[in-house]
Amino acid sequence: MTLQLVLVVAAGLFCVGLYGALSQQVVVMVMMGLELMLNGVILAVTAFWWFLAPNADGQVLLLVVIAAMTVEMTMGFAIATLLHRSRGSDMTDTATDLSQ
Amino acid sequence: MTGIAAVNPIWVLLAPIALGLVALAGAALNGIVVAHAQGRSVQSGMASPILEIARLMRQRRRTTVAADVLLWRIGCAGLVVVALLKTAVIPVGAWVLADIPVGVVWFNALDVMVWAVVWLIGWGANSAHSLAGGYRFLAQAVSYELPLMFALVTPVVAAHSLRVSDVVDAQRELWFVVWMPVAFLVFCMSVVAFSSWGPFATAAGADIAGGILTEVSGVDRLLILAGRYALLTTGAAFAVALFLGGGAGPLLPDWLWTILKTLLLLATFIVVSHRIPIVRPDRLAEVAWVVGLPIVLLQTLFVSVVVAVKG
Amino acid sequence: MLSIIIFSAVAAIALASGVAVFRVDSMARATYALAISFVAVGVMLLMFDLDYIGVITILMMVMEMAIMAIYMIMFMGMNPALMPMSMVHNKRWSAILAVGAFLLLAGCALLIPWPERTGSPAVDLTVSLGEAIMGSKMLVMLTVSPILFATIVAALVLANPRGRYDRWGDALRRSTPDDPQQGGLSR
Amino acid sequence: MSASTLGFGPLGEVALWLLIGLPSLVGVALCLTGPRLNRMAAPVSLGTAAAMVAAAFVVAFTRPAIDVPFLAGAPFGLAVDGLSALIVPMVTVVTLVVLVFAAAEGTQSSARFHGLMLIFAAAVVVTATATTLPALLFAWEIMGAMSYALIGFRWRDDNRVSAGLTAFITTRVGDLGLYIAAGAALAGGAGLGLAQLAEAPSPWRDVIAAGILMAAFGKAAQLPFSFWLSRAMEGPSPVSALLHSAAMVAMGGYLLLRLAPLLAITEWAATTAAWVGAVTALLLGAVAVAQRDLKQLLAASTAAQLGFVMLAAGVGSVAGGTAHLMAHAATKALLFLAAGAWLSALGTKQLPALRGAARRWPLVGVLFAVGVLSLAGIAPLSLWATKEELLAGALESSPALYIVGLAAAALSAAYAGKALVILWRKPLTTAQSGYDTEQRGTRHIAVWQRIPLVVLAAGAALLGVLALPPVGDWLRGLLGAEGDPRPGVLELVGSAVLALFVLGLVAWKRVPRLAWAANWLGLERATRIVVVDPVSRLSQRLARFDDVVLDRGIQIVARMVLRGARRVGRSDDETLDAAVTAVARGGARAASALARSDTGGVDAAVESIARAARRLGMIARRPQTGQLHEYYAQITVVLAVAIVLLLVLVPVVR
Repeated sequence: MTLQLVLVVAAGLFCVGLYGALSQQVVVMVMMGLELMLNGVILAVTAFWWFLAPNADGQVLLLVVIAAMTVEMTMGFAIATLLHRSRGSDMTDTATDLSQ
Repeated sequence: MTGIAAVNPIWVLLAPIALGLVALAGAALNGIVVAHAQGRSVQSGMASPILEIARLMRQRRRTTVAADVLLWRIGCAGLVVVALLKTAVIPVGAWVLADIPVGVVWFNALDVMVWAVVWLIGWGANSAHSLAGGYRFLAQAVSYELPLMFALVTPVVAAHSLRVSDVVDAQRELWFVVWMPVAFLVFCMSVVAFSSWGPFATAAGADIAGGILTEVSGVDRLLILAGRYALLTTGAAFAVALFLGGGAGPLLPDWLWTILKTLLLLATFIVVSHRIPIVRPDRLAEVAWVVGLPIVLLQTLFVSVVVAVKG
Repeated sequence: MLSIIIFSAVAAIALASGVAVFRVDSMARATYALAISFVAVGVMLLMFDLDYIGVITILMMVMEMAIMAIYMIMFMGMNPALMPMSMVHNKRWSAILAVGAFLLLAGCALLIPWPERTGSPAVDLTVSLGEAIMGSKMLVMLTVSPILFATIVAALVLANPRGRYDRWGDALRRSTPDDPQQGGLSR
Repeated sequence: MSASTLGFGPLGEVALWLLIGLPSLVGVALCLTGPRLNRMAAPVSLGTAAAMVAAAFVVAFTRPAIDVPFLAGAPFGLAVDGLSALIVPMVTVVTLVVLVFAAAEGTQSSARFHGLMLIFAAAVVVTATATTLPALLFAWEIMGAMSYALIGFRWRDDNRVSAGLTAFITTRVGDLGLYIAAGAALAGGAGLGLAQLAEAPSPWRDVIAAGILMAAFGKAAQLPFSFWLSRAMEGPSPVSALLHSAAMVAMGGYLLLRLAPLLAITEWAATTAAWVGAVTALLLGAVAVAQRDLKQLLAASTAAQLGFVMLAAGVGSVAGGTAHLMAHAATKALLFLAAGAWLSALGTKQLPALRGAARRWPLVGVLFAVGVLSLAGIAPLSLWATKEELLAGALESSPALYIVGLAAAALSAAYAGKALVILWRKPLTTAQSGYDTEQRGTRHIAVWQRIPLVVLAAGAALLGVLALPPVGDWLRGLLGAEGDPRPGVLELVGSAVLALFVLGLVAWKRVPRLAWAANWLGLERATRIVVVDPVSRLSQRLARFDDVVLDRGIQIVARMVLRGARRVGRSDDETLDAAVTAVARGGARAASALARSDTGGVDAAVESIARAARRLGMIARRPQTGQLHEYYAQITVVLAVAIVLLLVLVPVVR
């Protein structure tokens, strides 16, 4: 097991997630793409921690990534629920408020 | 020094048999209780699980239109697999299959697997009643999971370790049930809840035509029913390790004590659960979050303070 | 050598189920494919001796995916009948960008001369994590916890259609709240 | 300190923790439980306040000191020394008395009210005992926030909330000074202890002093921050009595008294403090004379009286300043509570409408008179003596300061006399018509509303002993200020006579109407014009700039290019074509060929340029689609470019 191998796997996970986040129309599917990207990030952080500087503090970063995922997930579901309630739609294409 | 050692991996083969026997004993007791209530003879009740196994083994699978067969099968087999994986970290007397350093978290992670598995059973059949059962289970799960987590954390805090054998060792002088009764009760209720049993069996409730069990038949049904008993059994065994001093006891060898205590707790679950009315998940949610969670947090706080003061 | 084989197998599972998330036709399958991908990454973390974080990742993510499945079905209203679905836009550009990003990242991973390893992992990584959280990195957790709390509150505010004025009346004087569904404490 | 060696240590420390912890815990609990505990709130909070008084006296005698690690190099230090041993009991007693009054008066949502008051009281105690800047900042912020919440207590009225906001933002601007001071103290390297601030090296020390002055002026409503106190009067009367006379505003003065050594060592700061205090005393005295609203009059007088405290801190007369602060706290709390009692009974605080109110409730009237006479500086009452003591310090450092101070004292006699005379004059028969203009009056003042007034009136009458020989010497010893100048007999008698004279003048003749001062010198308007409006206008401009220039600019450019292209095309048609026709006379084939080349070449080229420019404009606008996935894609591309640039540039730069 080498750093390069793990990083390539992490990059693969990240980019599969990126494809999903870019191509999916449904909010929840976009969130799944984002989750997959963060999955890759977790793996990459672990790899850097293990192969470059395996001290105690590095693990905290992993916890922070997991916490970030939780926050992303919670807010995503809340906003999706709000969108669904107010527009009756869960497509990102219909939510273009940001273009104003 | 820890008195508990991991055993030869060969014993992995024995673990399912032991789990099955204890679970069968639980099922037999349940049969007896039901038979007693219906005025039938004790023998017929005791034999009922065996007969049921035989019946279900021979039964043909019922199929539904456009079922998601892959996920359905995974769900049906999942409960038993989860229970078996749980036995890996449960010490029986001085032996444990895999004494991993984060045994308690392992147990917790497998609890969460049950969420997925039960929902998949409900989903796979493509039937409204069974899907409602799956949803009910998840609604119940978000209620019991957090109190359960803190109930698990409490003995861990007192033992300074996530390793189950360390938790057992830490109870040499005083069983944890004595000074963390709230955590013990919450844990027991959660065990009953994640086994979808007794008052928490709304996922398979009769009011929705059997819920997750509506469409399953034959071996699938057998696996689910067996899985529920197995989960109940592993839960009882884990409670013995976490709160009831593991194999500690006079005269008898400690593996026997573990099994005796497990059987006793299992019997309590089965008998008491028959005497409590069913709790609707939507009602449980408020009780669990507003009363259960603060109480168990106070319990954890109390234990933490005691541990901190003792040093 | 064995570890490389095991790792590669788990990595293959993680990647394959990751791809499956966007290839399968059923929401439930997509969600649980993602769960499998997470479990595989959790197993990889276990291979790096990260017992606690690995198991916690599996725990959290299975839980999240179980909840996510609910939202999937709630919003998309699909039956399990394996409806063929294609809810994508911009497929070609997404693929190009993703492949481009992969090439860039993988190129960086392979071509950058990474420095030598400094230090060695603690004997008990769980204990060292606990000590880091309660010691030098306490501020991190002190920051994370209010953020998580704020997230809970914000999510409830966003998602809850009924505020306290709906429940307790305009003057907040009602003795029992006007809920469509009574809670267990009948408050 | 010295007392802790006597064996009082643990008791004192426990009492200090109790003094801070109990009210904050009870306060937070009351705030959190909400309307359900309204009925329980008053007894609970009174019990807590009584316990605070007991604990305050214990700490005043035992003098504990606490040091808790807080930030690296800056512990959270609390200690009770001579100054805080006086201030802390004073604050707790006033708190108790005010809470008794408030409980008797009865407020809506009393759980929230008492909770906020208790949290505030805890914050004041921390402020008064803080020995390090972090502790001070912490409590200072809580005081500000509680002041906001209490002024806007009746949050259904927009004007009250906006008054709270005005107070909060104005004092916050001043609070920035404290942060500046903390930053400078860190930079100076002398440490964040309050006692160490004076040891900071020179340029930093000046920054610290400036920041401290700013914070103190803001909290104590000195010029130019005074106007927030006027708006703050929209809060409930007990709030005015506690926050805006005895506690929060007083903390501004307290801060300077505590840091008097720092001011003395940077001479300009002492001079500034003295002069700002003196000028505030003078101008806000005039403002008070001009007010027609009793609470506004009292508010202006508060700012003016704190001006005296600032003056004392500036000239180093710490004993005089402290005595004045305490006597003023009792006096002003009394006056605000009396005003509040009339407000709740008669529903008005307008002076004309209150004419004769003192006769209707003689006890309250007499107590009010005691307070007002003390404010006026009438001879045996408290403020007379304390003012004279601090003015003696002013006389020593600069006669000009003394004269301004004396003038301000005369003005205070004038506004005090004005209030006194109106309230005791015979009521008009049409008095009823002025009532109930602000709220529905109850026509009743409860017994428990009167008793606090008695306590405070005793304080207002007797606290003058703090500035007179036997007790005054003890006070000076307590504060380590034995060397402060004492007022001569001539000055004491002179000022008493001056006060009596002004009072008599006011009673005999009508007070002149100072129209220029009635609106608080227009400070709020000035702030709005000078600070608030420009800032908000600037931000609106920036927002519009973004909309108009960045967004539409591209479109406009595209349109202009298009128009220009059309015009060029047209002129080209007219001139070149004409020329071509002329040439065509020479040779029709050449002409037609040229014409063809023209439309196919030059014209087309120009039009294609225009089209391209238009397309570019559209492209430039396209990224802003509101489509989430497209934003993601843009982010991805930008990040990828950034990574590539980093990878390429870093080696090149190296």
